[in-house]
Amino acid sequence: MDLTTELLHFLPAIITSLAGLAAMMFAAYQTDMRTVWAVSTGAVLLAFALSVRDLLGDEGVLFSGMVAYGGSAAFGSMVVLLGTFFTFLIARDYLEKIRHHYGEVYALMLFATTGMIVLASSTDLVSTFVGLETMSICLYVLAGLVKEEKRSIEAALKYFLLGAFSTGFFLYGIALLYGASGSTSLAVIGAVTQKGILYWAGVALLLTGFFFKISAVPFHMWTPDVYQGAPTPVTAYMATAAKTSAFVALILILARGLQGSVAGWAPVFEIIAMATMVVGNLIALAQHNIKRMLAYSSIAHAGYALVGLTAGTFAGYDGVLFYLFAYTLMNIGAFAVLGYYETSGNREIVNLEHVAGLGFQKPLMAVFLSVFLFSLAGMPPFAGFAGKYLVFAAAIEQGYLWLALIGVLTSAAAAFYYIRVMVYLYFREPEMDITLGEAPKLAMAAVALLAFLTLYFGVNPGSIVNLF
Amino acid sequence: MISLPWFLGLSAVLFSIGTIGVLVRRNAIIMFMSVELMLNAVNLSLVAFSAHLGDIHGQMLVFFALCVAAAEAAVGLAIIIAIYRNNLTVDITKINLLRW
Amino acid sequence: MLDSASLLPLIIALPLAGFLINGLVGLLSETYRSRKTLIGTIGTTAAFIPFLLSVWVFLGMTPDSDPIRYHFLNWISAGDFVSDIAWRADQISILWMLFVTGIGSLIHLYSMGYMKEDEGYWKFFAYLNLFVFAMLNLVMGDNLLLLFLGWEGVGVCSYLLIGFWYQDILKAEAAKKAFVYNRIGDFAFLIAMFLLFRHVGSIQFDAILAGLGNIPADTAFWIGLLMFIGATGKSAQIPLFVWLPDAMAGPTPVSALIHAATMVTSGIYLVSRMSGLYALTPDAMLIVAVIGALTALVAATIALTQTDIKRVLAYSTVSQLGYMFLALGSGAYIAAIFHVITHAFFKACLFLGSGSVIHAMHHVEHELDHHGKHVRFDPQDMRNMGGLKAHMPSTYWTFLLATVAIAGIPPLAGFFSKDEILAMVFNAGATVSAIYYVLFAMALATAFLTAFYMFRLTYGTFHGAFKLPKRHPEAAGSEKYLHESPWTMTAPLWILGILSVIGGFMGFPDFVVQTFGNPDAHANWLHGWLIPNVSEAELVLAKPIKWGILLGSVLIASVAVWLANRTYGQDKTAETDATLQTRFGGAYQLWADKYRVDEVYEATVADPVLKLSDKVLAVFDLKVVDGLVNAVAGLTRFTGSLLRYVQTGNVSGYAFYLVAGVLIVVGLILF
Amino acid sequence: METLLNLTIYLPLIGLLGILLVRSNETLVKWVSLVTTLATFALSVPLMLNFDAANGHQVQFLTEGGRFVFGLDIRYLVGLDGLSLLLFMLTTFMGPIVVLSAWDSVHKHAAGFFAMLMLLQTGSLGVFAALDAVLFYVFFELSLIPMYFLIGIWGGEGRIAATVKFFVYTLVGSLIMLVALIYVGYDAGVAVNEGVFTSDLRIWTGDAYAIPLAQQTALFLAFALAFCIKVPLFPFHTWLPFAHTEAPTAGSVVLAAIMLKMGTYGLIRFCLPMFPNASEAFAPMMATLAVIGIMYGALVAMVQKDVKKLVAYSSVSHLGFVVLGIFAMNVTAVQGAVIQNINHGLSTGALFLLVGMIYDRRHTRLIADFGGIASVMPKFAVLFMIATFSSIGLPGLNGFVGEFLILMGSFQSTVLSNIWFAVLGTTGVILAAVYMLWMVQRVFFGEVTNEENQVLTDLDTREVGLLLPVMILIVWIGIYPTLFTGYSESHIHHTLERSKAKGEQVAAAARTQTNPAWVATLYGLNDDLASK
Repeated sequence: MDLTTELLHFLPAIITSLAGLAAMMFAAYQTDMRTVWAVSTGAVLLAFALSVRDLLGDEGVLFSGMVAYGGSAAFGSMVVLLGTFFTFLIARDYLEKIRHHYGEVYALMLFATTGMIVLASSTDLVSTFVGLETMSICLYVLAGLVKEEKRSIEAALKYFLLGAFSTGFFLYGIALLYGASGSTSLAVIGAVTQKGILYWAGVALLLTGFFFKISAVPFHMWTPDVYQGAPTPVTAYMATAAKTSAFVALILILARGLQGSVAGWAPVFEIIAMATMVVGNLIALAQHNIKRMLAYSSIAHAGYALVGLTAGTFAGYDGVLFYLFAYTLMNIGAFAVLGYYETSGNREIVNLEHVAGLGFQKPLMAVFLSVFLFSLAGMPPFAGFAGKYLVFAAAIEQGYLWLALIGVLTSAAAAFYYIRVMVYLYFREPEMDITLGEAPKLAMAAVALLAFLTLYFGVNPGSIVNLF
Repeated sequence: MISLPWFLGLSAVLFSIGTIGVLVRRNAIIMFMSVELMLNAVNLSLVAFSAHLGDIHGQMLVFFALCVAAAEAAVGLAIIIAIYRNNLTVDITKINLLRW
Repeated sequence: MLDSASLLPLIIALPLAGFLINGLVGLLSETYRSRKTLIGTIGTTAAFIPFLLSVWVFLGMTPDSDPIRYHFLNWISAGDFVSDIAWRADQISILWMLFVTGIGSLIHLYSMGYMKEDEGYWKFFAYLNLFVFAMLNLVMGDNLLLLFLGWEGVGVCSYLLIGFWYQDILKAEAAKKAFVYNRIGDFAFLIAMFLLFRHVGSIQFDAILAGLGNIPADTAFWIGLLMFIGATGKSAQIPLFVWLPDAMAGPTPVSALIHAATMVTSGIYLVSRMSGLYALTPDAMLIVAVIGALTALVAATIALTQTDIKRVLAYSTVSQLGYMFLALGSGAYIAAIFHVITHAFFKACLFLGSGSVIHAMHHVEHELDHHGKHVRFDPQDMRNMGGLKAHMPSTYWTFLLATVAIAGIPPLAGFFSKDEILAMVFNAGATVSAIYYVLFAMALATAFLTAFYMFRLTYGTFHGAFKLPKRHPEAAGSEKYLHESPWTMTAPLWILGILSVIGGFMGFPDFVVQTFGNPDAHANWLHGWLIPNVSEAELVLAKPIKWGILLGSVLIASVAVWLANRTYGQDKTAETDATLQTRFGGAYQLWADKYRVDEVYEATVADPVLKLSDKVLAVFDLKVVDGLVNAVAGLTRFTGSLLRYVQTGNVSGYAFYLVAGVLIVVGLILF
Repeated sequence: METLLNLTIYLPLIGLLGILLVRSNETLVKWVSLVTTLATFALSVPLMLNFDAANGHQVQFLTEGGRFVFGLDIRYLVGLDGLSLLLFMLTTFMGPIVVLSAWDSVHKHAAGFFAMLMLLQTGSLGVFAALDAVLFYVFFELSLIPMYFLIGIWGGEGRIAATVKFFVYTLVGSLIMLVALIYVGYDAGVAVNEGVFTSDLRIWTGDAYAIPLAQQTALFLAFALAFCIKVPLFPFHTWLPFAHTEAPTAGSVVLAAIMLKMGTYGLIRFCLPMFPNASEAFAPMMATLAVIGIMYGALVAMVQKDVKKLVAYSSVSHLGFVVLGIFAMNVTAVQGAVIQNINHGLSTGALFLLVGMIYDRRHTRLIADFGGIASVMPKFAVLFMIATFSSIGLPGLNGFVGEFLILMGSFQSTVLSNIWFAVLGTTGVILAAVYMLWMVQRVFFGEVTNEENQVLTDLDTREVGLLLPVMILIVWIGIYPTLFTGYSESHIHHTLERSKAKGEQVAAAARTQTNPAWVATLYGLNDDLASK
């Protein structure tokens, strides 16, 4: 395969990175940030289209096996770009409202996206590492975007310190694997026959790096704080795009590099998944700050996705991929509505008590929020249900009945805190007189579209699942 | 000629020192330094492996690691400065608005 | 020649039509409600035409003619259980059809006068028609389930009619009581039906008779017993008799029709229907007989002490029903049915008579009100009455006839039926078991008491002076307001009075004829009519014994009457009651308190159950059953609220957990 | 016909869109929803008429869609058979009545209210028509959402606690069922579907596929739990009284008439044919719970002070009858259960409607606040009496048919093999009379004590009109139930026969290999051997 075709396959990443540079330049010379926004959004849209085309095409590897194209890799990039796109849609008005509408934001997000694409399609630990770090470093900055806001910057610090810390283990894992297999290429690692202590230690440390990024218990501690502290669009971005790319990378590594040693790592996943589902949901029950509650819920969702991985079958991986897709849709949606509430109220809206009775003040937004929450709770006919169904099905097929059982029981508990939001939205009388401003057209459109997709892919999951 | 285990041992020791440093120190900057130490410990073993295997990828990865470390340093220090501006301290035990 | 079978649906349908017309139109239209004559006429005809039709059917039948059947539709069929809506007229049911519709229409006529002033007139007639409809289904049903439909149907009508004046909560209470006690009986009835179906595989009467062979003896006993328990509910026998006296809360025509003549005899109908089954199980029959005899005696003693004219009659009804069950228990189905019929005549007459009296007393009350004297008194209390004979002759004479009839003075109706029963009981003593001799004695005692308290009632009500002024001085001279009831009321009285005189001859004892005339003549028409259709016990007594029993019963009755005349005649009711009270002391008190049965039930069943539900179950439901559910939820949330405090917000803490995690993962994978 | 069926199911959704379009105009909203529900009913009638009752055991009007997800045999399968038809019809029948019942009583966010009713309608219809387990599950859950809002937004004082408990409680049950459902899907796939996951009920309940004893136990319990919570069977009933009491009239009616039936329907649809041995082994246990439910519900109802709560507890008692009938496992009893489903829907539905009407006037449901109503509201009293007599099982009205068949059947049942279930169940007949008539007496009879009741107006045309169809059916089923039982007869017959055969075949297979001790004892394999 000659370089040009390879570059063409790699176009999404290239576009985003170039767009990132462009955005930075614009931001330096342009005063009107909306154009910057427009350019970046356009770029993302283009990249998205290309990744879709890539998804429909064949599969293979590029750059002498550094990154893969097509198949789950393309799907990963597609979901990432989708997440980025919707983040942009909701970010603009939000940032304008809080007067932090810098072009750099888009530049950073685009760079992060590039990193994610690389990460989500890397078939070599080197590119995995590079992609992961590109993503992380940008996110550190984004988390601390509102640098006057104590919480925001605190979030940045925590994220940074722990992120860097975990990077250490991650890198160590790579090193050991390299030592054990003599290469960083997943293909080679997958072919390793004598698996010594180096190999297993390497695998373990490598996984811990991922567990951190996907915020699995007990590597999850940073998540609630960072999600709560970061500006809502950034949170949405981290919770969806970042997590998706990490998961996809993990899937690539498991499928291509570690499929042979399923027996070795499956038990770990089983335990971690169990812990993640239980802890995430139980603590979420006790939250009153909606954003923090969603943070814990995102931990729980990582747990459900891990159930799919535990199965260690391709059915499981596919299930997880769909789950990530659905999760991206509904979670960005939820955060979008949340961001709208935060910025459009005549006083701050962060806790459950604040949204009491708002359901009838802006009916449409509330209805959409309900859709996302029901979907997150895994109620049919929304995408969340299909996702849960696929991962549990994969697990049960492999005989992980107990895991599935704990999964459903915890999601019953989860249903409680999701519907509690609606209890406040609709059933309670308003406690403090809060009036909501008009919803920004753009965000509104984004939310409506997300709600529709959540419903559509809930009713007809096949339309996407059958692609991979 | 020093054999591979010595290098690995050294890097493991350094890595552990770094880890412990992160765990026990309260000053954000020191913690960050410890992280750097961990990264470099890993670099050491990477180089050792690479030399042992006679394979270039390891050293290539080291360069990436160094760049990443540098970038992290830049971002990290910036964040720490911002923290100091806000809280007039970099003692991370004092920085816990976000919890529970 | 009209085909009788096609008449059956008509007989059923007409009362239903009457109910629907009066009920629906009355419910919807104010004006219709005021058209009382129209309503009454519709109601009465709806009962009277079926009577004529029944007569027609009856004329078309012979003692050994096959049952006339009409299949209306396939009612319930599920799996191997099938039950149709099909009616039959056979030698047994035709008798009930005749007097249900006959007496029914008389009472409709009576009610046109009695209920004249009531604004619920339309409702009343609707209910009466509905009752006739249900009662006809009961007796004409071709299978147990349709019988049960009628069985419950009459129960509902009695519920509605007892509680007719529902504004009075006590009357409503009495209605509910009646229904619930009936339901207890129905419970047993249902179980009996299940058992029967289990062994016979059908609930159609002929199929049952055919399949009796498949029933093991002990099961037969249980079925018989359970059915009898069902009967005790409807026919107010021990232990379920307590509802009937309270049922007197209903308008008097209702008491006459439902609670004296027809509904309460459906128990006897059921048992005689199942006579084939009871033939298999002497034990069950003995129980029936014992319960019957006991009820007869107990109720009679209570009747002796009551002062409410209708309650006396109510207890007398219970007692007479006991008599009938005693007969059934002795295998004297024919005698029982005979007594059902005669009793229907004279007891209906008595009730209507009492109704006429109450009507008059009410009138007095109104007149007094009208003249500005507001005297409140119980118009049913015989202590306020006396001397009415002068003012309401028709009522008096008919009442007297009925009293003589029930007292068992020849040649009136009651005498023949009662005598036949006594003979059969004695016969059972001779053939089945000596216990029946005891029951025979109890029966004689009851006969004595019956005659006694009935004349007490008659004397207290009609003879002597009008006592109201004595008890309520301001009511002085109120007797001038007393007057005879309108013809609509007296006509039925006379008809029934005459029937209670001549009614007995349908069962004129054979042996009497045989003694004086042709030795194998058959005077007992009823016997001839029914004998092919019930498994009647053989009467083996020698002629002298029969004569002895006959004369004995006459003697006892006459003594009782003479005694009553001596003690209660000439206005000595109150004194005699007092002397009796002193004479019998505790026993008398017990009778006056109706043996405190209600209180006992209250204390042993009703209260405990209510307490259990209220204090235990309802609490258990909220605290324990629901409590567990809440506990699970609460525990989950509590754990969550604890776990969240792991999240201290301190980075080094987080780092520590992270490292711990790393160690765990490494450990898990390596070892 | 297929299209007609689908149209019937989804028409309410179209109506929902219509409602959203005119949401600002309340009257228009009402009319749209009324027309929609009426049309739904009208569409469903031809289905009933064209249904071939003789072959009620075969699925009719079947729509067979493609796979939802590649690699899993989850299809869009809807159709009707003898079992589902009646409940399907009941749902469409209640639709307009429910809408009318809310006509004058709901003004707050009317559009939302009626929209939720429409959604509920589609959900319920889907549950009964679905022939694919996953599809069934989807509709099963979907119907929770609108009910959650109906109670939560338009409910009474304690609505929030009530609706949350209702939602989470039923969700727990159905989620556990989901796990079992997926397991069966793969198991069946491996067994009879070239290893492809399948949730086609025709395959699941077919003769080719049988589940070994050990698995049957767990799976049966998982399914039964979900359905018993929904029914609700003692001791899972505690959500019901709260939900019923707090729900708005329309909500309680749908809850009683339709949603509870999903549970009993599921028991017949899934448990009997799929887990014959387990059903048989656990029949005594289920019957015990059912009988406890019958008596317990009645006794607790006896002491309720709130009319609605009383009716709610009476539901516990009535549905106890249904479950008893199902696990008697003979045609008579199961037929009784099927018809009793309908009866309970009608009589209890009617009672809730009536309670709602008096509540609209007096804004209280406490028995103590009433008394002597009969003299003020004669029409109301008459209709209430009919509903009462129907609910206490008076022969000639519908209630009796069901109860009688159930008791008769369970008395003859060889599976229960003990007459005491039926005997104790029959006590419910007495208790029902006690608590209902006592309530009637305190509400309707006696003097009008409370002068607030003096001024009550009797039912208007709308109210009488919406009750009349129910009353007609109450009498109709009472006199000619054969028309209705005829639809389900052959289906029940086949289900029971086939499951019996399947059960024997499974047991026979089990005897050839060694089983864990508990399996042997639970399914009496050893004593069978001993007897052989």
